[in-house]
Amino acid sequence: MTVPALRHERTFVERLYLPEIVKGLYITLRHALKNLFEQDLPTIEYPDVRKPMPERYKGAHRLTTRPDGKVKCVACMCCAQVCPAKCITIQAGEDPNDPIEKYPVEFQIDMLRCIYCGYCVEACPKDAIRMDTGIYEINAFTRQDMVHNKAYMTDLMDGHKPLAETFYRQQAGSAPKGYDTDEQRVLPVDGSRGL
Amino acid sequence: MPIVKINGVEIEVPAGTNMIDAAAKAGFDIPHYCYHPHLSIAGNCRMCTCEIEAGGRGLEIACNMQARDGLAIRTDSPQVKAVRRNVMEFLLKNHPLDCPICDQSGECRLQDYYMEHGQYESRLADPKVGKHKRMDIGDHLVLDAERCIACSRCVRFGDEVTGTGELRLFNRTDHTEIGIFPGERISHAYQGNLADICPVGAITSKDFRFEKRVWYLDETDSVCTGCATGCNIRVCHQQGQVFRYMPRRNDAVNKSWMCDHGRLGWQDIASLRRVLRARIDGKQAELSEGIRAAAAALRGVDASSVAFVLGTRATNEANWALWKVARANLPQAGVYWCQGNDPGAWSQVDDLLMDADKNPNRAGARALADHDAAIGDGTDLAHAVREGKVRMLVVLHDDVLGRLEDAAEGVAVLHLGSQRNTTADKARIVLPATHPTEQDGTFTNRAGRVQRIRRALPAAGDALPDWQLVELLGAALGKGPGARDAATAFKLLAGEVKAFAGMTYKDLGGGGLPLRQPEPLPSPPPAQPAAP
Amino acid sequence: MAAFPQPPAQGHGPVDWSDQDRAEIAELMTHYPTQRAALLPILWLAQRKWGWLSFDVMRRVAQTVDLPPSEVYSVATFYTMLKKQPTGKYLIQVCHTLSCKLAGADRIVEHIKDRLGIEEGQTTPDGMFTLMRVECLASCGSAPMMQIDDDFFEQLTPESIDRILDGLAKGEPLPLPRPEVDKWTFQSLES
Amino acid sequence: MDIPWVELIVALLKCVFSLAFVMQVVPILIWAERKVSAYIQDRTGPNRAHIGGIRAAGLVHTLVDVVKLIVKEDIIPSHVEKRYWFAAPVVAMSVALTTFTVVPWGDALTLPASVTALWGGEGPLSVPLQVAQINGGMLFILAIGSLGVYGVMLAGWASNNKFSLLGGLRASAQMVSYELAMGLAVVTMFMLYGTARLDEIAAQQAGPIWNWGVFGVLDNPGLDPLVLVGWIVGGLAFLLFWTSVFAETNRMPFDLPEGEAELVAGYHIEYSSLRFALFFMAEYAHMVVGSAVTATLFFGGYNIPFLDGQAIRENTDIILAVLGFGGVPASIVFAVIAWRRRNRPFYKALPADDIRHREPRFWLAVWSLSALAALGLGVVGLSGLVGGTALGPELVAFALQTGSLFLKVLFGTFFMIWIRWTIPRFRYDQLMDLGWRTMLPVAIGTVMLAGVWVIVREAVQAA
Repeated sequence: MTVPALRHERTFVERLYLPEIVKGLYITLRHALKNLFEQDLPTIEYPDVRKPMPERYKGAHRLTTRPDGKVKCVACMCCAQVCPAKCITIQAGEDPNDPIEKYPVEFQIDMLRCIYCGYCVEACPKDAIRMDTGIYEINAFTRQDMVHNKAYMTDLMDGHKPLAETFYRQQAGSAPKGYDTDEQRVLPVDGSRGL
Repeated sequence: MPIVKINGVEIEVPAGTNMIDAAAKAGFDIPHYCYHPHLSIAGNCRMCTCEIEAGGRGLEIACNMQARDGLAIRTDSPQVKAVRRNVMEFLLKNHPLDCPICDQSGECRLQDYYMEHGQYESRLADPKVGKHKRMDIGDHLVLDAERCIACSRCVRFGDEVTGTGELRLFNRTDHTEIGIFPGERISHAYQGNLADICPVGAITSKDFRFEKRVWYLDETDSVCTGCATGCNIRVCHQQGQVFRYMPRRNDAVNKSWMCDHGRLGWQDIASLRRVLRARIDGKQAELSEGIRAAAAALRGVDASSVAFVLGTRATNEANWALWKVARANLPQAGVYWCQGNDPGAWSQVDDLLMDADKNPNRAGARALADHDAAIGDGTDLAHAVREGKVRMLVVLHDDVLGRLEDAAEGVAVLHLGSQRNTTADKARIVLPATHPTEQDGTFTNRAGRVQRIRRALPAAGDALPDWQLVELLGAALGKGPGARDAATAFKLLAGEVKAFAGMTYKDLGGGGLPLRQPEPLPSPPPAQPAAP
Repeated sequence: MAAFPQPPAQGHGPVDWSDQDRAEIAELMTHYPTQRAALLPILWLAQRKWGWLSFDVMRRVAQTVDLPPSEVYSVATFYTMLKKQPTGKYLIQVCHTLSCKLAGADRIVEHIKDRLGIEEGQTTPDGMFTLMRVECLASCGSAPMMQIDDDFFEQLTPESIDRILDGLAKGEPLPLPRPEVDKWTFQSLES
Repeated sequence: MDIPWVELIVALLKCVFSLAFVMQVVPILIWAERKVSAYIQDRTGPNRAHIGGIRAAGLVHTLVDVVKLIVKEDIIPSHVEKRYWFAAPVVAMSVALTTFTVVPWGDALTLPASVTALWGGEGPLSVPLQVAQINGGMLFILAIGSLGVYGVMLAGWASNNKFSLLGGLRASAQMVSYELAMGLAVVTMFMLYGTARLDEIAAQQAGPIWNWGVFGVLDNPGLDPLVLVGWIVGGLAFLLFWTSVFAETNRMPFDLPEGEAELVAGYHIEYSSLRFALFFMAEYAHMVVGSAVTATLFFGGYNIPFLDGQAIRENTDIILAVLGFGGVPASIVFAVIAWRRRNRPFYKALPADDIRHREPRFWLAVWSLSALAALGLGVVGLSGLVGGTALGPELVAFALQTGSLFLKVLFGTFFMIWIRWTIPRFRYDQLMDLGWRTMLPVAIGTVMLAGVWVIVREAVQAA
């Protein structure tokens, strides 16, 4: 099916071109002056000012822990199975002293491959992996460093609160909604690998 | 033969056939836990309940129903489905929900049937009955009594197959618990089968424990090379790595069982004793150089002083190819087959599956020797060597020097094999061959059954399949047997050797075929009594 | 990996039959077509001889009937009358199934507990009594009732219990089971 | 003027001044380009780099840019035609700077005898504020300006790269095409002014605003229909000239030689580091010169409307006082604004020890000092100390007139930036179409109309 393109028949004034240019100039000047004097720009001055992330924002993955500090993960491989990017590598092991006998000896996510679909979180039967950290600055100087391992992803969890929340509160005074903000914690904000 | 009707499909089966098998033949899958084709009927899981339409009435369990004329059953009526749902609910009442850590998940009947027939809403109000978990009950087994559904398959296996009877159901009602007598251990050589037949994750294998989720595994049908029995197996592997061997049902050979020795045979594949590169005079070399050097060495000696030794661990195709190469290029050379036994570390023998002969293809090599009377046996070879007639030995997968010992001093050896042994270590030229899991071919078991092995893994190092290595050697000498692949080699072999006449890979299929002139080997040494 | 629970420390040690027992067993064997069938009476014999069925005893029984010990254990755990734990000199089993329950079995149990100062399943420190609550003992017509060792004591009242237990505590032999009320007329036999 | 070395030094000083005039505007323009485009597009623009916490609305970025361009690796591709490739940026830059030599930035500065006596001169010395007083000044601009195409062509050809070659081809065709209309527009103005000397053209536009070239250079305003004809002639000439300037400087909407979408970066694709910087600066230098020439031809050059050189010299003190006392409240307003900005959410979001917290205080100090300076200026004006001297009024006139030209240049360049972020790029055929089929006929018509009008005007004036 062909649809003829609607062509606007130009009037004489439009064909003169100059009045249209003036109109355009008026619009751009209006923006420029408004922004110059009002300084009310939608831009967020990112590293200094941070937008509060929505609660359901899928940030960096973390591994949740049980009260005794061990990871909840039991290396069932559901996440690795469901992952469309095949970025999760788990090596299972046996813990002889734990009634939950299976645990991940190593748990790696290749963040370069990850597409942040969140299927791993959905698939997890143990609520062991979450993407609720709100951390979106996932970067490193080497490919190896982009592979998050078990220790790193477990450390992202502090108590039962993602570090990201404290991070944002300190940075912008605006913790993501839904996190309680009573406890004050001081974190190094030196751009280190920690965050 | 009686004709039975299953879901309206008429099928003729031998009298007395179990209705689960009959239904399977008709294309209907009747879910079951306690029924096993090679164990007695217990009829305690009630999962295979079917509705009888004619030749009886009401609901009956299919496993305890024998085919008889006029019998008509239905496996998918609403009543049957309701029974299955209720049975599942009871079975799962005390079953723990630890599928994430259970090795069985992925091949668990409970999971499968639950998805198919389960009642998805739990009506359970009381706490589940706790039982013993994670018990070390044997060298290769872990028992989790909570996961048991009391099908008693393992109990029957202990009673009927090994006769040891360690496993029992203790206590009553919902406290019924599988276990062994405190202080005892399961120590027989067929433990792995207990893990296999357990329809749930109650008995799992220590060797496979937590290694891999089963759904990642690819499966290739093959044959165990641990002894001359030739148990049919499935090689479970992923990305070039084998994780386990599983027995494959072949009623003519191993039923559904295999011994633990064979089951752990995969551990050799990656062991340090593999030959991965060609070696010439102790120095590593390219494979092509090795083959050229081998051909040059063979041409450089008097043909009548060369002895070719067919291997009892090599495939039929390779043995045939070596015989052809010898005959075509060095007609004066002697060809021998060795009856030598190379038991290795595991010399256990019983009258169930484990044979005294640890070579998988002795019968195949012998079939060739029967075809060509000029092929001498091990005794002839020993004589020839001792008399100094042999200056050069071409050995295929065999430890000739290990048996001849000092007699072979000064004989140049050309060894084609996958594992290092005395011969390989002393050989002038070593050419790397693949492990049986890395090549196609056939083995002939002790009963003269020709069975296929299939390539499951990529070849390690420079190794080539046995037949191909021989083929290349022949080509370097001037005339190879002319096989493009293992299937062609077998076809040529079948066209030439009467014992294999007319066989093709397609005919062999999954279960293999007996040799055309069945000549059972002399029975193995008197069997030791089964392990207590 | 947790090992299978080893036999408890409490046991009989190596045990063996006496000649008299052997003769009795040999005689028992003749009653049945297979040795396996003789298992139950032999277990009964063993319990009478050694008081309860420790793993040592069960292993001995297994050797006697030439069965795997696991099978003996399996049978022993199936029957509640075969004791897998040591008990006091007198085993008091109070029925608490429907009829007895309605007739006040709970009260009976409470009374015994108070009197002996033990909980259900426990043995008095002097090793005299073990109290258990059991399912129906097939004497519904004379509820509430209890069984001490092999004897029934029916239509119990706290007073009758006190009387029985006092006697036993004093070292008197187990009294003959004697109903307190006529089974058919429901009239006190005392009067 | 009879002492040669004095003449030499004065000429040298004028050269340096003109060079500085152009070069100092370039970084400001680069900054303005970024900031204006940002505001037009509702962005913030550059604001990250800072010196000691002072970001100066992104001005520091320009400085950082300069440092970056200087220290970057100078990549010389192996496939370029080296001689011409090296020459191209130099040509582009020097052409841009040369054209400014004929633009006057003030009427003659008369050094009084007291000053000339310092080096033994006799009597007052009149210094024309123009590097080269050439008779055909405007023609010189046209001649040198068309050489600019060589820079682009050389770069495009010598880079040995299909993109740059296409860019160079486009640039040369475009410049040649638009030079026609530009020349004809200039011819129109020659007819109105009766001269090609830029200093004379500027001088003719002194006085009231309607003396500007864009209004047809008319001394006697009124409702005379002839005046309207003059406006049409001047306005058309201005439009033609200004459009051509866009084309000559390769600015939007005529920046097809660069054409990022299809040519990556056009003729300077292979250049990096300082060589690229030369092209980059040449473009802005062209803008400055184009604006300056336009201002001189059409907008009174250095003249302040209603305030010609003579008037400035006579009323120096009053002007100073007005400027000074006018500047005080303006500075105070700015100071207050600067101080209030410390409450912006941005500063609240910063950690307490961030050095950028200094910014509001810094600007408060700057504007306070500025207010003080303005106050001082006003007081000086009131005191009448400057007007009374011989040199004072001359310097004030120089400063005001140069500042006037500077402001006009800034507005011109701002307009160019403004246009760039408003109008999309032409298609090449549209560009040629506009040049040859619209601008050229209109330019010819304008010339003819101007001729008729000049004759009629003279006749009317004679009558």
